[in-house]
Amino acid sequence: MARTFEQLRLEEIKRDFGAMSALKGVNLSVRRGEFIALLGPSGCGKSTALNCLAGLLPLTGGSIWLDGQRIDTLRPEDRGFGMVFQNYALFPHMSVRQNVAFGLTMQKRARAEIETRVDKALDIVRLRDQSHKLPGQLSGGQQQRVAIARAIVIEPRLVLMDEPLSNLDAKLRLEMRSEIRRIHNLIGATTIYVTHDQEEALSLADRIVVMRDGLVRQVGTPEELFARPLHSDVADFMGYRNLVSTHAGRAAGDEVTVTIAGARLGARVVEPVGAGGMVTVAIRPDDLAVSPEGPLSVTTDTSEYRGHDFYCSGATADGTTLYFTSPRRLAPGEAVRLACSPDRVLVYAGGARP
Amino acid sequence: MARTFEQLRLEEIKRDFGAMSALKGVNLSVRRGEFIALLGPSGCGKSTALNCLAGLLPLTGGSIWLDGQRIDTLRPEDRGFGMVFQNYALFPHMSVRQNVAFGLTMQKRARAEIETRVDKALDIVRLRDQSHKLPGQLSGGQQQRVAIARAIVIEPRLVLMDEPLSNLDAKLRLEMRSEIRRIHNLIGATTIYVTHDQEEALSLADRIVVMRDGLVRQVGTPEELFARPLHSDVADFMGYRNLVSTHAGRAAGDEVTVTIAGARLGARVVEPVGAGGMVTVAIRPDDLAVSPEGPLSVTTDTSEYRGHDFYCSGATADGTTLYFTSPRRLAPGEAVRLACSPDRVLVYAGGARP
Amino acid sequence: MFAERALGTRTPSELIWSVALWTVMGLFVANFMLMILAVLVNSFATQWFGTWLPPAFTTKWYVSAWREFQLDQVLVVTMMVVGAVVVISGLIGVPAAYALARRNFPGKRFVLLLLLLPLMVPPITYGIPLATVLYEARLAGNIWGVILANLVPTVPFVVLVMIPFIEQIDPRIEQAARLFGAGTGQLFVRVLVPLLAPGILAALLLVLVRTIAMFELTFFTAGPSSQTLVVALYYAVYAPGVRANQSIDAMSIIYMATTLLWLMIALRFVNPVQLVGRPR
Amino acid sequence: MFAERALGTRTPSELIWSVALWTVMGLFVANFMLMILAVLVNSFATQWFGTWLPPAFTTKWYVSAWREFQLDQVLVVTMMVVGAVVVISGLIGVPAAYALARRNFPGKRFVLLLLLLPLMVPPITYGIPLATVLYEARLAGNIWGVILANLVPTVPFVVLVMIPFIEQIDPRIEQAARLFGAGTGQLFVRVLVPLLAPGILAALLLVLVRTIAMFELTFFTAGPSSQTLVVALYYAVYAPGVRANQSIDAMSIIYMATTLLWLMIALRFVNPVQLVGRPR
Repeated sequence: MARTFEQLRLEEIKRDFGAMSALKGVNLSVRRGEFIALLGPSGCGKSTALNCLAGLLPLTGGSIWLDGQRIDTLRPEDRGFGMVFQNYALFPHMSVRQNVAFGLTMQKRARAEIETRVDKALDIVRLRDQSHKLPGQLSGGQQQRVAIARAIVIEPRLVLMDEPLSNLDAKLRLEMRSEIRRIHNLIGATTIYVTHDQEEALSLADRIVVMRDGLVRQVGTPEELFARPLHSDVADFMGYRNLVSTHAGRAAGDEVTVTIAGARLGARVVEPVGAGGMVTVAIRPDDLAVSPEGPLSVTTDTSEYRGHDFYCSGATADGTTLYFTSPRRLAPGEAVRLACSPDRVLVYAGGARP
Repeated sequence: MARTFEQLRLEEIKRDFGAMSALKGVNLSVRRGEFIALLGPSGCGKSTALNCLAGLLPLTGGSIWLDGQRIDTLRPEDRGFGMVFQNYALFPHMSVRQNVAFGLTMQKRARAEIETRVDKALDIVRLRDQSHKLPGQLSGGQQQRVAIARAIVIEPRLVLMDEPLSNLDAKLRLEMRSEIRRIHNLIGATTIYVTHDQEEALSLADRIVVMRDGLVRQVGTPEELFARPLHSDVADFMGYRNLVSTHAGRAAGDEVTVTIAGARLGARVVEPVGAGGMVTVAIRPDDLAVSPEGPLSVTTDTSEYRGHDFYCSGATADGTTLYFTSPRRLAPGEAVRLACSPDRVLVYAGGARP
Repeated sequence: MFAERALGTRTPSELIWSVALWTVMGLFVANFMLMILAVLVNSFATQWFGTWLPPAFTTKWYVSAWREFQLDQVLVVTMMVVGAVVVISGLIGVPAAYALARRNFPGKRFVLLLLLLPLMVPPITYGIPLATVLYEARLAGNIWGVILANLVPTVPFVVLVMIPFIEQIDPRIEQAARLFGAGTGQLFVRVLVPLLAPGILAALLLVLVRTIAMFELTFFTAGPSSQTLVVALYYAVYAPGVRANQSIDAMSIIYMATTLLWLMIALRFVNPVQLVGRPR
Repeated sequence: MFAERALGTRTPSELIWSVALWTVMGLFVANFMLMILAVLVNSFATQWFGTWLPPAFTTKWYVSAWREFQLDQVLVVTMMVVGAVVVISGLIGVPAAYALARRNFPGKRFVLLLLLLPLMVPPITYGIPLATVLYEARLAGNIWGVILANLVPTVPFVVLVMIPFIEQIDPRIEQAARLFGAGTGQLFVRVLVPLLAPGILAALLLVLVRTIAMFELTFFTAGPSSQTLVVALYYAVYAPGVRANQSIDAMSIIYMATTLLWLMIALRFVNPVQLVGRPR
């Protein structure tokens, strides 16, 4: 059985590549059994953090602890972690069964134990009947499942996943997403999952760690991140496509009034704002809807059918482009009014767009 | 100026590759100025149809007409169509300006006319300031815009687009989608757009042509296809993820009652069904919602956060997996009841899933 | 003969050009094959002057060539030289290629250029000074001298052939092996060597063919008892004394058959186009 | 000297192995360079016996080699032969490569194998029968014979080098050119030739180096007035009469410099690793 743990702690971990800092001091603590997503745009340091955890990259500062044991000085083969790579990284000359058995073979387990555990892992990923094929004979989704089986068969203390779904097509990605969460629930492992796709992170994770420029920007549950990103760059990344620089009025508690193209909107302060200072206002297109009485007036530009509604863009009188939704198709040039609940209008300090 | 036309007609066009038929007799008529999407899974013949239109593949049967002129016998260079390729297919050794000017240079236009028209095309795709770069120095989205400029600068009678967005990442794909529709509206060209992405087709097209196995399955507006696919395979492709085989009761007009896992649901007949015959019932996950009084009872399997709601899967008593939406997170194993408006439950003849 | 063309039907000028091209290529190939066939027929002919086929066939030229040039000893020497060259260049070349493929260091491109030199510079250029050095070190004139001289082009050859094979192995596969518990030894035995096997085989078979054919270096460094087949063939052609040309043709055939046999084996493992070049 | 390793720190046994490997490689390269340096120094030396450096330097060996071997005529012949071979193999090889790369037909792999034969089979094997055929056709013993014989390996070489360059051009680019109005002629002039230019240049430069260095075929087919540099070098070494070895070294240096100059130019256009091989 794998040794278990209560808490994984990253303490001020740093990683430089020459003059470039990929990680600038990251702190994080993970409880046993959690599913953590590291989310951020490419180059934010999320993959570097994962490679440091795996031991594939040495740290240049800080330390990593499993309860009382310091692990960042261990060689990768001594950490006992499982990893699922973006491009699967299966051994192309070994059968599915040999691939899955690799970790146990290296541990010099008895043949009978290896057989039993490999069978169980193949059952979990539903690939028992493909076990004698070579990886090259499998589809992308099946290869990904072999990679998962290879990672979980050693009953690792930690499962690391590096954008495991990014090489799959849209339909398969949805299916494998459910599959990964199902396996996580089934084996009760602790999982660290790297992705740049906010939908994936929202749907899979217990907690999301948003990273940017080698630093952690926000840690929270999917619901917290979706409804209340703490910074405007996190908001941008979480799908708040309307980001408008403007001046704020006087705040009363967390309520404030902002002016966009002459229209006054009630809003919620997320980052402290001085009265009259420059702010960034963030609104999701899905929250900004056509409403005859709405305060904002725009001229429609495009209108795209999405099934139940239309995703539209339009320009305000001062030229700001806004994205919004409409229940009916709008003609280009059509003037409409928009409204948004004050709870869904978030205000951040600083006027520059991220 | 390009010669214009009123109607493009494909009459029973066929294309065989050896023993394999890629197009089995396709009929279609397109009016000037329309934006037509050819939609279907890979291998359905949509790209073959586009290549036949362009003249890159000779027909093995049927004919193509522009009003009274038969064009399938013309060489590609004589058809005067513009085409945007999936991988851009820019000339890597020519600057952006030379790429865009290529078609006009081949037509031996005067230098001054070429300059003016190339400038105008570059303005339309917003790349005037990049005109002296080589394609290799541009991002994917910019290359795609050069390809579009190269196609529209010759003022083609028809613009053909072969999955132009499939090589771009998700965010850029959304932006270029709006861009393509904007350019279509601006220049008033007739556009035939091939894609396998139903969202793309829904949002861009005036009419969608759904193809399968070398045949046209349905032609209609995005709204028609979304709400009322005519066959169960089209429904599957349009996102009706719940496809259940069952027996139908007696139909009254287009109303019918179907039984799923013992629960009776009102439904609408789309394909004629005999009483008691096998049918396929199609429901979108977005239309199947948690409702305490609902007729269907399922045990929750997975529950994925999507932002405003949760995308869930669960199993009925007889083991059928259903996908549905819930406003709150459901715990694995939690029993819930589901309901769906009879208008959104579509019934097709035949019990086999497509 | 042609598969379907994508771009419509061909114009007459294209057709003429195409026919001309295939005719020239066909003549070229046919001429080359006929030439070899003539040698083959001649080597089995009793006599052959001005007729379409020789009046009678015999294997006596093979027997006489075998005796006259002591081909049994020559073949043994050839095998020993070639075997030693193949093994040694594999043992030095493969690890060196791994080091060069997986590490980046300043001057890597320069090292690659240096390795290319003995391959591209004709052996006759450096063969004479190399032989001089080896004679002074008392290493030439025997089989070791021949082996050492032949290693000069073959080791760089193995290195350069192996580098793309090694670069083709995804480093993530090595990382995965590490992560799942393999140390350096296990990594090599279980992952790298099996994955590189086709490349190693191809490189060594090509070294074998090249060494059989290497005339200049062997010629300069071989003594009377360390001649290989190709040197013996040369002496057969140019040594004083009158010989039937059938005897020489017989030796040519023995030599060509030896080379072709191994070449055919090598081609089972490597695509011909890939042996010659590829664009950047 | 090494860039950072991804997989943690190295163990002592890995360190030893690595040091040993680099030492062997270093010695190998150093030896090769020193050898060439010795020839270079000797060719400029008045005399050189047993000292670190010769007592005095002179260029007289170059002058005497030039006179004795009529190098002015030899160099002119070399240039004519090499120039003709380069141009002709380009004109035949590039279109043939285009046809082979863009069309699929039964037996394509067999044609590729046939083309590989003259490249892999050592020229000494087919040089003698080829010379015989050319003499009978009254084509040998003059410059045309030398050119024809040299085309036997160079045309297939150009074809095989060009195929991957052509395959690398996306057929969609050709289709786009068609669609936007280019006929076959315009397609070649405006699109294909500019895109293939680096490949054509690389292939022809390598043909040039190979032809300068091609000893066997030229040797068998050249008459007294059609000797190239490499054959003259051979005669300098083996022709009867006693000569100062400095004179031979001087010729070696002239020859090596000629080859290296072109080789260096070729390497500006092709990656050394890609010239040797690539995996399937």
